[in-house]
Amino acid sequence: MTIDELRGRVADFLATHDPRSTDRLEFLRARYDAGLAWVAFPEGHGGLGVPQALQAEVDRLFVEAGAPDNNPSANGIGLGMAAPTILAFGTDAQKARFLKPLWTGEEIWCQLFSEPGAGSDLAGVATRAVRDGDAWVVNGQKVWTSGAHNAKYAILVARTDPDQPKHSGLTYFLCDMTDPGIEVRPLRQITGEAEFNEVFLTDVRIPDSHRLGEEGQGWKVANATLNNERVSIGKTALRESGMIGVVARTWRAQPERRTPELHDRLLRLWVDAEAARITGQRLRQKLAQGQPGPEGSAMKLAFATIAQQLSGLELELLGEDGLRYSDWTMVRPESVDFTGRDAGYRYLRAKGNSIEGGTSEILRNIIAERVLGLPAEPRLDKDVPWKELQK
Amino acid sequence: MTIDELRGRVADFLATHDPRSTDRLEFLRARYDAGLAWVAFPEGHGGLGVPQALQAEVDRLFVEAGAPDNNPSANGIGLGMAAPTILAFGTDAQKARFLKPLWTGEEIWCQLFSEPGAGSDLAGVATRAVRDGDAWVVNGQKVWTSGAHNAKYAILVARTDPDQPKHSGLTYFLCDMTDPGIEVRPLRQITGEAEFNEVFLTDVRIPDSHRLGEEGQGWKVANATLNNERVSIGKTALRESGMIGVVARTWRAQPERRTPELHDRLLRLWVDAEAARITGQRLRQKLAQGQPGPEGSAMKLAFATIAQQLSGLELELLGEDGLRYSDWTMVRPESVDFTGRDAGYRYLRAKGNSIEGGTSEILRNIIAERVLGLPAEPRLDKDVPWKELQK
Amino acid sequence: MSDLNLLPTDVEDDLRATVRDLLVDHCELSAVAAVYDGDRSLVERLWKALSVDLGLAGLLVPEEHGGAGASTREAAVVLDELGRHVAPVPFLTSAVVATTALLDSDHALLGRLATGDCTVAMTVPLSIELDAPGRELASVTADDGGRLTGRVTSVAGALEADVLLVPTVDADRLALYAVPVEQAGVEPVVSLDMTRQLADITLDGIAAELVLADAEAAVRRALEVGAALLASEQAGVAGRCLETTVAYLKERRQFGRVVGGFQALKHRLADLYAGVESARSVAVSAAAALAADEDGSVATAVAQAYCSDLAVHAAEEAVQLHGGIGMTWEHPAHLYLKRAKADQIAFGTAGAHRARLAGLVDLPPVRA
Amino acid sequence: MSDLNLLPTDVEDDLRATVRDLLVDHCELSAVAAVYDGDRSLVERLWKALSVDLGLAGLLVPEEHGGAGASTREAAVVLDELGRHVAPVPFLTSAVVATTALLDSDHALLGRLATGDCTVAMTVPLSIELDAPGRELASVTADDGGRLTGRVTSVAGALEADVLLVPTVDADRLALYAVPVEQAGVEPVVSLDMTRQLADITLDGIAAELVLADAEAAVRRALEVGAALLASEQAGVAGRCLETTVAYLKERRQFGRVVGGFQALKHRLADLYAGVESARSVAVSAAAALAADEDGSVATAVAQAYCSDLAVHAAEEAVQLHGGIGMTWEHPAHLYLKRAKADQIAFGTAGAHRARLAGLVDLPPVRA
Repeated sequence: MTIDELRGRVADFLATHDPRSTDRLEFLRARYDAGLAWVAFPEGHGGLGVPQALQAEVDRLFVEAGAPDNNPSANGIGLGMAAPTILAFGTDAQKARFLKPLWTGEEIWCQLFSEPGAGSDLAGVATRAVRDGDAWVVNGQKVWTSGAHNAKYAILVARTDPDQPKHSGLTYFLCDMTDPGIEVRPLRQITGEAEFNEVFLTDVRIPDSHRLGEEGQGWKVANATLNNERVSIGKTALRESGMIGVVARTWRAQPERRTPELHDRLLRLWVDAEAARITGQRLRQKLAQGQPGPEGSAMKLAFATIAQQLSGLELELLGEDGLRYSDWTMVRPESVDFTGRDAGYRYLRAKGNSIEGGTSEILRNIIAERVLGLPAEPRLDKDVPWKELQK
Repeated sequence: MTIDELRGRVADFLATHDPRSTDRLEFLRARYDAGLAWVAFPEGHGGLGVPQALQAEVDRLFVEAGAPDNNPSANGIGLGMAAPTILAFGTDAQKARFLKPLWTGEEIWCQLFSEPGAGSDLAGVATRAVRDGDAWVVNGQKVWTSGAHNAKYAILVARTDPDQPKHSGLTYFLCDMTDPGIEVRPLRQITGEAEFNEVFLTDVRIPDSHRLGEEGQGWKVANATLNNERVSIGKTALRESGMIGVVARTWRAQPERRTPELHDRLLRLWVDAEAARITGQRLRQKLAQGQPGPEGSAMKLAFATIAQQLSGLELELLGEDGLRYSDWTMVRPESVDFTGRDAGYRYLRAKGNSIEGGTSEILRNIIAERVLGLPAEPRLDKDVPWKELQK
Repeated sequence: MSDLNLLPTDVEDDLRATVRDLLVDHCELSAVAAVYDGDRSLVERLWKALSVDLGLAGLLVPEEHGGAGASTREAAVVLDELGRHVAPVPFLTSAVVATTALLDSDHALLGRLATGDCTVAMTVPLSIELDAPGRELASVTADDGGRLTGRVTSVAGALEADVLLVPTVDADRLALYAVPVEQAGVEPVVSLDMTRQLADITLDGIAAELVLADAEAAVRRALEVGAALLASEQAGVAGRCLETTVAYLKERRQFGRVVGGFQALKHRLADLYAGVESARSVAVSAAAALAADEDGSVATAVAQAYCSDLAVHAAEEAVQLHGGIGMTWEHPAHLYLKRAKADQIAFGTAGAHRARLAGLVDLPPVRA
Repeated sequence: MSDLNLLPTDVEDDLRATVRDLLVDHCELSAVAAVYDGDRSLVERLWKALSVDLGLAGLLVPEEHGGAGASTREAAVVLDELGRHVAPVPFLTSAVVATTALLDSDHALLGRLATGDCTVAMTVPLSIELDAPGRELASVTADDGGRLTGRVTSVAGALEADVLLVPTVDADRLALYAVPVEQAGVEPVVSLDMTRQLADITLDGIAAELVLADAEAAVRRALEVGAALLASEQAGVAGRCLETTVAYLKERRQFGRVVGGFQALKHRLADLYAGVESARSVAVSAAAALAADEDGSVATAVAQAYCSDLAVHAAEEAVQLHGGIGMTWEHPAHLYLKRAKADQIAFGTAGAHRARLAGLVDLPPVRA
């Protein structure tokens, strides 16, 4: 399909679904059915099987027409991680059941992967799923679950066979978050807020039809999910977007707090941020020509380092004002803005940038091993039954 | 012995050996025989078995009297490494034969430890020593030998049993550097100079009486030697001694080259150098109360980092002058001054500070494992016969 | 410069053990965290135990005023331990800064400070730089009748104080007045570091007692001593961060191995160890230099320039190397991070101390 | 700002392959090292192969003057490869800086440059900063008869040049004269980087030809293009240092393991990889920005500020991670270290470029 044909499809759709007079949800469902939701997905599942590169133009045309969007920021895990994994590993029935309400935002998703004992080492999950007839009974504790209190469904990794080595005994499920065995507790962070949750699963029942991929294939499926997380390198960024923009504005606004050493540190970070921006641009141009690789890890690494250094510098620049904080009250924010609230919040929140979505240490391993081809770490846990490993 | 008694001994000695009229060598030999050479050594071997802390006072009295010294800088390896090892592991005959001419400087020593394939991993030495009657026949190649062309003797580690695991098959020897099988070739460094040598050993014969310690005990003996190297944390340093002094003087002399960023970098390094100086002082006060530990590794680490950063900064500060070098001609310097020659030389020479005498990487391992008690690196080479290891 | 003794004396070792025992028993980190949610019950209880029961309030007060007549060396030991426990007590502000400011005054307050009967705070912003001009040191004015008017923001120790020691400016002389805290407007500030919570002070024509008419030297000396000893607190914060991180990484397993065995982390911890040892050394050196009255300004500048950033680095490494758990409220790492970051700004940033050092050691900046 | 294409075109890929093939064959690192001992036989041979045989001398010369009419993008590709091989040729000085300075002049020299018939060096110190005042750009004076008198130190490319392009200052106008090199005093300098050996130039009342009467813009443009493209050389140096270090550490065994498997080194190499990728990106971006005439000054400042230090860091890491062998003369690591360090100073240090950037992007320094 050429881009002009695609434009024609959008025009046809808009001609029959006037955004101004059509109900929002009805409009979104119809857009999905027309294959104009995520155009790279196959026909019948919200797409037309055309190259991903064409998505931007379709989105642009809908925005131009004043169409409602599916509020993607409210369902980041669903759209960015659950959907591509369901598409890749799901049965036809699963795709038919889950993808449409996911895309329209009717069903919000969250992720039940990390556990207190399985952070960087995701394959170490201890949450157990035991088969019981046509269903699985799940018990365990998950952590770092954002949006769990709003989610209808979760992608879940659980251990189904403790006699297997750790990577082989895992299975991937689609878990109903309204199950009575699910308890969601807010997990307060160093900012004072509870952006994430702990999730306790007690005899949660999941029908076997909600298993994604084969039994024991959970590690492979989970990796597909995580790759989607890590290669996400964002959209074209403008110069001085993100943390550098915030701190540069503080600099411009506070001439009396400037010192020569802060000036040079700020300039260094400005250069680093600009270099990261340009490097991201170059990587995106490369990706447009081929497959995403592990190179994106370097971008995330740089992003975290720069954000942390900048937000630390900002407090020094502010001096006395940097000693003050907005509010320690424990709240559950609906959305997270790394550069929002006040400078103290930015400083504390940025500490998470090098932990969430792959710690900087794990990213360095990935670069060293997958990009540079250096030897993997010596491991002693790969061939031993999981139950025999020292925890 | 009290310090006053010791002072009396010195006075008595000086009364009978007038430094102005006594031949230099005769004076030094007599001082050795009087136990006033290295006073902590036992009687009969140049000392009186008194605490090391008293050495400084004895040296001061001799300097005050205008006595000749044993030119210690010309025999650093002998005095700092060979002598304590011979004292600890030598037979009476070895101590009697070697310590006196070593201390007087009549016999200069060098060190034949490192090899091209055994740098940080000293236990990997491949130089072979094969027993032949009452002697050993040695073949192999050593490297990073300073002073080999001036040395009469060397401390040498060689492999005597390749069927043993790598640490168990080594033996330690005292090697005559005038043996016809020894070839010394200058090893040119990035400065242009050849401060070190490569030493090729071809059928070098060493009498078994020059073996130090038991056969197969070479690793233990060598470690005693290396600990003497690594805990050496120098004498009380004055503020702005070493590289920081040089660069601070350059700063004061070149007002027109100053920039705000260089200023702050210089101040950071001034603080680091001062912190290292004070830390060294504190460590020396601690050592005066007890045994040297691995903590000195942190001092060497800091010294290297600071010298490298300072010398790099100096070239930037000099700008155009930093683009010029004194002389690339290959020479064999008699002594080395890290802060000598020109700024370009200082920059290049300082690169060696984090390699020689234990790389900074090895020092970090030592701190992590021996000071902080973190687990050692996984090793696969400890229990396998040396000859079966992949080289 | 002679070689100052940088090792603890027996007296200092005993003092450390005593303070540590008390803190281990009475300064649980969960209670410290509670101050962020407004429960400051620990503060008064702990400060009473330290100041009165142990008598630390009078550590620096001369014996003739009933104090212990100790030196900055002993106070540094206390601050090191307080830092290790992020203890939310006004030792630095009252027993060090305010006490030092009063030393030349012979004022009765010294006796009350010594017994722990009275806690004092000098009203300067915590972020004040040592070479701040007089008008920044003193933003309050006194009229002829000794009535004070003005506002000082971000004052540490004021919430715990009974008496405020107020620097005032008048023509170009700096004076020091004492005001009972009840008479001042004291407005608590939501602070980055709630374990040293700040307050904004408003003085609205309040009658005050003149303590020192020509106080600039005393005030500057108090700030310098405060800055020098803050370095020991920072060294304590850093040391504790290193210890708890090493301990955690010896337990935590991932990928079938103890995480502390991964070499990249080992090397970072080795570097951090080296930094912490240096921090301790320069902190002790500053305290010793002030005690011996030898080159104290350089030692203070070095200690602050080094320890301010090192403590932040140590706390940041602690958060990072604890992984996700270090980002949670329930783990105490954040208490150290916030203290370290606020301490970095207290009495001026490391950059400010370096700039001051430049003048002290003849490393002049770019010629104008 | 539109999104510049940061990926190589097919033409650029072909150019890179051609240059690389030639360098692999004709620029052995042992021959490069020989220039330090005075054997410069490689220089002329290699430059002839590149400039005449491959026609690179005329890469930036417009087609109407017989050149290739290529842009800074293609020149950046060449410099990246030259950096990878620390090639001791005057491409940057003649084919980039001198050529760019002449672009507006329509002078016959352009034609001679295009054929490789003539190599030109502009007489400024290699360390010249882009915003240096006119009197530093031009220390030579011209009399009314066009006779030049003065001295310029530390000039790169002069030893290889046939013609010197001399900026002169006269009242407050900057002019550009051409002088055959034989008529100038050219004194070789023992240089930190002998692969770009400097010379001191003395002009002693030499008759010269006026090339551009009002040359300040041309000279500044030439320096900016030189600085921007130097970033590609630096990225090449850094990239090669990373590659050879990774390759060495995959082979080298110590403690029974491949050294490149030790995690502390893996993490350093990962960080270095990220740095090298960024260096490449900003270097390409600067070349592309100049080619498109879009915001070239900011892109140049960013590229120099980033690549100058990164290349030094990469070369220093290469020396360190090669262990002892990297400290030896026989290993080529030192050639890269010396080039990287000299490049850091060339056209101003990273700090100078940051200071320049501050003015370009509205991040003003401390108010006077």
